[in-house]
Amino acid sequence: MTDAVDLTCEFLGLRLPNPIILASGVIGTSAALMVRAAREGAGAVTAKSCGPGPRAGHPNPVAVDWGHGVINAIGLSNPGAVAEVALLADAQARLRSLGVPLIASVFGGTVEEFATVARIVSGADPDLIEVNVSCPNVADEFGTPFAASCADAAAVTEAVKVAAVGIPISLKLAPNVPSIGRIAAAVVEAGADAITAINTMPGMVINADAGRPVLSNRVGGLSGPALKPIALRCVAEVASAVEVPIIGTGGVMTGRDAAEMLMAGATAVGVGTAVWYRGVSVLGEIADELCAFLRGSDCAGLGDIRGRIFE
Amino acid sequence: MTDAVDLTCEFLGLRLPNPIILASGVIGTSAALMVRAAREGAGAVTAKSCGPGPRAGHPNPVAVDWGHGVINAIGLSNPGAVAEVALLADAQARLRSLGVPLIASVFGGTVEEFATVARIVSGADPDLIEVNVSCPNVADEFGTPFAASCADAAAVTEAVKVAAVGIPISLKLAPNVPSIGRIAAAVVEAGADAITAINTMPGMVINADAGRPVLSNRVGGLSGPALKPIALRCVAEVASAVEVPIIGTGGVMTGRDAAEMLMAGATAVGVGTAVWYRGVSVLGEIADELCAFLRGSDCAGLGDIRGRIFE
Amino acid sequence: MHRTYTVTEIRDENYRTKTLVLDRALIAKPGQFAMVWLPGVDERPFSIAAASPLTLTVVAVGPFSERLHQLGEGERLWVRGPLGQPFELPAQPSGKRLVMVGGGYGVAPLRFLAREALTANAAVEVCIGARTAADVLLAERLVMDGAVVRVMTEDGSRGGRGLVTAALEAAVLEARPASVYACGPVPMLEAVESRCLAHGLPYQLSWEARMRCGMGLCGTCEVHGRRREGWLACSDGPVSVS
Amino acid sequence: MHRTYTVTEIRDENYRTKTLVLDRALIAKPGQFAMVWLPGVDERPFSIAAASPLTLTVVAVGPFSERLHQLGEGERLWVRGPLGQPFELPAQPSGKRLVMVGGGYGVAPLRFLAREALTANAAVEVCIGARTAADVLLAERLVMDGAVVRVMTEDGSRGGRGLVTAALEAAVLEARPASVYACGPVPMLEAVESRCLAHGLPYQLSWEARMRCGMGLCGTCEVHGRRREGWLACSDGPVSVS
Ligand SMILES: Cc1cc2nc3c(=O)[nH]c(=O)nc-3n(C[C@H](O)[C@H](O)[C@H](O)COP(=O)(O)OP(=O)(O)OC[C@H]3O[C@@H](n4cnc5c(N)ncnc54)[C@H](O)[C@@H]3O)c2cc1C
Ligand SMILES: Cc1cc2nc3c(=O)[nH]c(=O)nc-3n(C[C@H](O)[C@H](O)[C@H](O)COP(=O)(O)OP(=O)(O)OC[C@H]3O[C@@H](n4cnc5c(N)ncnc54)[C@H](O)[C@@H]3O)c2cc1C
Ligand SMILES: Cc1cc2nc3c(=O)[nH]c(=O)nc-3n(C[C@H](O)[C@H](O)[C@H](O)COP(=O)(O)O)c2cc1C
Ligand SMILES: Cc1cc2nc3c(=O)[nH]c(=O)nc-3n(C[C@H](O)[C@H](O)[C@H](O)COP(=O)(O)O)c2cc1C
Ligand code: FES
Ligand code: FES
Repeated sequence: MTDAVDLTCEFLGLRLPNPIILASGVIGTSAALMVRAAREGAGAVTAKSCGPGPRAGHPNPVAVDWGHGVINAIGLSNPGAVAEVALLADAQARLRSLGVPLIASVFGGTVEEFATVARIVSGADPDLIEVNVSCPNVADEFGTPFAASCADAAAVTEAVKVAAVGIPISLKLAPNVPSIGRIAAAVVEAGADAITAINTMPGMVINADAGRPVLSNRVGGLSGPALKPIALRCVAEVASAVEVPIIGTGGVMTGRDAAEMLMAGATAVGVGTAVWYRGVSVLGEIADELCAFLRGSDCAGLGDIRGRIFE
Repeated sequence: MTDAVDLTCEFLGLRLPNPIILASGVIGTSAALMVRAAREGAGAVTAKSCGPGPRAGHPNPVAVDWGHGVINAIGLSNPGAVAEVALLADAQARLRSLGVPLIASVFGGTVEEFATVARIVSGADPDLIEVNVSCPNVADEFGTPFAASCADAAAVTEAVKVAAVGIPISLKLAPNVPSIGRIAAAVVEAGADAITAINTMPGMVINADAGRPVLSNRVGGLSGPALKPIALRCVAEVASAVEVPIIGTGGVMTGRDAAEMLMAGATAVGVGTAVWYRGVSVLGEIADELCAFLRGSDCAGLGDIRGRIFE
Repeated sequence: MHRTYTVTEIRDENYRTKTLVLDRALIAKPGQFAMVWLPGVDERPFSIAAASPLTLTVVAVGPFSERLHQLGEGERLWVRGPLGQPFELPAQPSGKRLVMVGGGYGVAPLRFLAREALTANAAVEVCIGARTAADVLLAERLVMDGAVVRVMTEDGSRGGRGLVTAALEAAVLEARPASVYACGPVPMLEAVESRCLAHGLPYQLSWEARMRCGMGLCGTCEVHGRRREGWLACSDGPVSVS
Repeated sequence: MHRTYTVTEIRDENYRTKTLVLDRALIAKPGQFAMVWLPGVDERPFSIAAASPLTLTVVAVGPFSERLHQLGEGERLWVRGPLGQPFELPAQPSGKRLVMVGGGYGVAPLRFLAREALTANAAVEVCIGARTAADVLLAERLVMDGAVVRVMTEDGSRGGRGLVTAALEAAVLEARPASVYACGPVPMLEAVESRCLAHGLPYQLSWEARMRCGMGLCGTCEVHGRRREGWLACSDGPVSVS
């Protein structure tokens, strides 16, 4: 048995107290909530994705638990980049004193919009900018997500990389592609410093008695337990394709799940839907459980299990 | 309340006693098992996919229940088309007397192989040939599945359509594409008579204690409950894109699930993994439950709910 | 996941409030809520007014609540829940004096709580606030349940004249309660909170907020305020325990 | 899903058979089996020889079973199960005479069944077949459990000389059993079946087959035969009840 387990996580020169990162879109809507996530034990927090202008999102129902996970079509509700940057600056000031990095998240309908939003949110000096090229909930409006094509995803990457002036960027990829490894290779070639894998998987939940889809948007993104094996496979594929660090995200509910994500090649682990199943305190609890798992496996730190499935 | 509910299902001129079809790869490995599936209540049965030559498949483990569904990488074990055609002919002779149509399933590593296999199995006079362009379990060997690209899927369709000389064909599509509707449109344009949606979703299950993927093939296909919302979304997308009948497949465990699949636009409903959860008798049980659901909803037949979400 | 319920009974509570009794139970505690979905219309949070059978008390204030009022017996609605944190009774309620303060539909969940408290032999006093006599909700039913009821109306048309906090003040001065429970509009809750703080009384408040996911994910229902920083009404609440 | 087990005790049963006692239970019935996974090696079906703690009796016949024999105390293996349909004891086993016929590792699940039957006050007689004296499995343990044991070896080096069906025949002639149970190689099962049919006895047979999914999906374990058409050993069996 190892006595001390070190959970600190080096990520692109950042030092996270632990590898558990609050995923984008889950309670990352205000400075107070992001500070709370950090206090409850997150190693870093990601803000809700923001776009060029304010969006109200879709009408209710916007999310349900369908038995093996959650489906949501919030519809990228956000106050727009200009309001967001103030919120992020407030959050960043308070998170710095807690030693917890802040990740901004941006989306757009065109390459130029992505760049504009990234330039604006850079003003809050986030530690990383996540580029949401994969949100399935606005497909009607924006067409196929940028994450579906190597060329589109690379174009967004190049534009955001320039706009972010020195702030590292992570491209958030979608699972509904034939080869996520190929997309990852394209965006890394185009300058991505990291990859976040994965966003939700597009799905539809139908209520047979009502005879219609449950979400007002009809389709939505699947997250939670059902997503985990898809996410692990995607992370392993990305890890085989590129050398950059990966934020492995999808279906992580426990410290054991987080360990699996690290074994598949992730450097840090995103946690979203677990907040529904176990409350906001799940962020610190998963970190504690991961620590216990490492101790029980005679490991001193994350490096001892990271990428283990490739050994 | 309606007294009599009629479950008979017209499919490309075939008359299925009910819309529940045994999905490919599940107990469709022998004439005796396919006859049993029909006796236990399937409205049609699909044989295990066969390719040009015999394949042993992958070493164990080849399948596990991971809590929210099953993952498998059987590896397309099959005796090869020449042996398969004898098995199919035997099955067809016995199924005809039961009034249950037989669906053959074919795969290949090249367009020519698909055509060759289809030509050979046509000898058994199956009622439909399903073209498995989407099996994720042999990707290492055959590269990205044909179902990933409109052009590849269309090329296979054209070749098989010629080889199948008069037997209708259904293209079985994969969920891990940005737009399954586009693929469906391409194969229908190329001559597909029907679409089967969907095959399994590629995933990876890791055992944290063992520090490695559970399947010997590392990655496999996800099926069962976790797949249902993905399948419903895919079926709805295909139904919006093309006019041909759809065999909606993925995560159907109950008659209610089957009703949802029909509401999403399916003409018939494939059932595979439910055989693990509820036994082979599940085929007839789902049909009975669907009947009860229709009766409880004051419907006289499948037409009353088919495509209801589009109303 | 939504379950399908059928309306079995409709009771008029006042000129703009109806109680819908549904066909089966939802295992839930007082203070919890459910998201009610009318397919093709919308989905909104409603307090559980009784759990067995599930009962909702709906004030018609806008499009959704009016659609609920249009439902007839035998018609269906869809329910997801129970959601949120419930009120908590004292560990040994028997003989304890509990004061409840309700405004608007807030009386509905308090009645569910009052009935549980009365069953456990607590002494329950309910202060009901309303604009005018016609708006007073569930007062007779609560009396029949065995609660002491004090009514306040802004125009004095029924009970005392003024805000419901005046009734709370009177109840507290009469005898120190073991705990105060309140549900109603935010200004009422803030007033109740400041009275309880002044008297050093333990209190539980059920907060209102616009809700979307109802699952503690989307952040829509955040309650902003000095005392509740980064607090979500749907998952940390609706009931806050102080 | 596989659960991780640790070997806590290893017993030598004969020159090529070991019993592995694991660190915790698997809720299972006699006749059920588990898929045992050694990561990076393979995964194979093994009968549950005892459920609490989980115990496996392994005959070294090839690469996988030899790897299991190489495991030391404290080492781990992975188990998925229980799988398959169990043996069934008579509704009122007390006082009933049950005859069991085992060949090879087949004695292991029969011992689990015998112990349950003996606990329920049945009279248990176990016929054990083997090639030679050294191959006889679990005979002493079954005697200690309270069963009557008849041994047959092909070379006569222990017990009677000949096939185990001769012992079954003798046991049946002595007194008509309430039921016959058998586990072993397919030719043995077929011989037992024809004896039971001849005597008009109810019987339950546990069948062997190559297994892959173990879940009734892949079709690999189909048992072909006149009496069992389209029958899967992993999910319809391994036990067939006639
Ligand atoms: C935890 C909780 C419990 C509730 N319980 C009840 C109850 O038991 N009975 C009852 O009649 N009402 C209850 N409500 C209020 C109810 O959810 C709706 O506000 C009401 O039905 C208004 O919808 P509408 O379309 O009819 O009116 P609208 O025109 O939408 O709104 C009328 C008023 O309701 C407010 N409102 C609108 N949407 C919401 C929302 N999603 N959540 C909260 N307030 C909103 C608006 O600010 C406005 O003041 C509860 C709300 C919450 C948060
Ligand atoms: C329901 C069931 C219960 C079993 N219980 C036990 C048990 O309690 N103890 C025990 O020692 N063995 C048991 N077996 C047999 C065991 O699964 C393996 O056959 C054995 O371990 C051989 O593997 P190997 O690599 O050591 O030898 P191999 O070289 O692979 O094979 C040796 C022999 O085993 C047979 N065999 C190979 N693979 C399988 C397979 N997947 N399933 C069945 N037979 C196979 C071969 O036909 C050959 O005759 C059981 C089998 C089944 C089907
Ligand atoms: C309610 C909800 C809202 C989300 N919003 C966003 C978003 O705005 N931007 C984004 O990149 N991902 C968003 N996601 C996706 C998550 O960040 C995450 O990638 C996904 O949910 C899988 O992880 P999980 O299973 O841990 O939730 C959202 C997820 C949920 C459940
Ligand atoms: C064990 C197993 C083997 C399968 N083999 C095949 C196959 O050979 N060909 C094929 O087209 N689909 C195959 N499939 C996919 C199923 O036909 C079906 O599309 C998928 O499992 C989703 O349906 P389900 O959730 O009802 O199982 C297989 C599925 C399983 C579980
Ligand atoms: S309504 Fe979404 S967090 Fe409360
Ligand atoms: S081993 Fe797969 S069906 Fe029995």
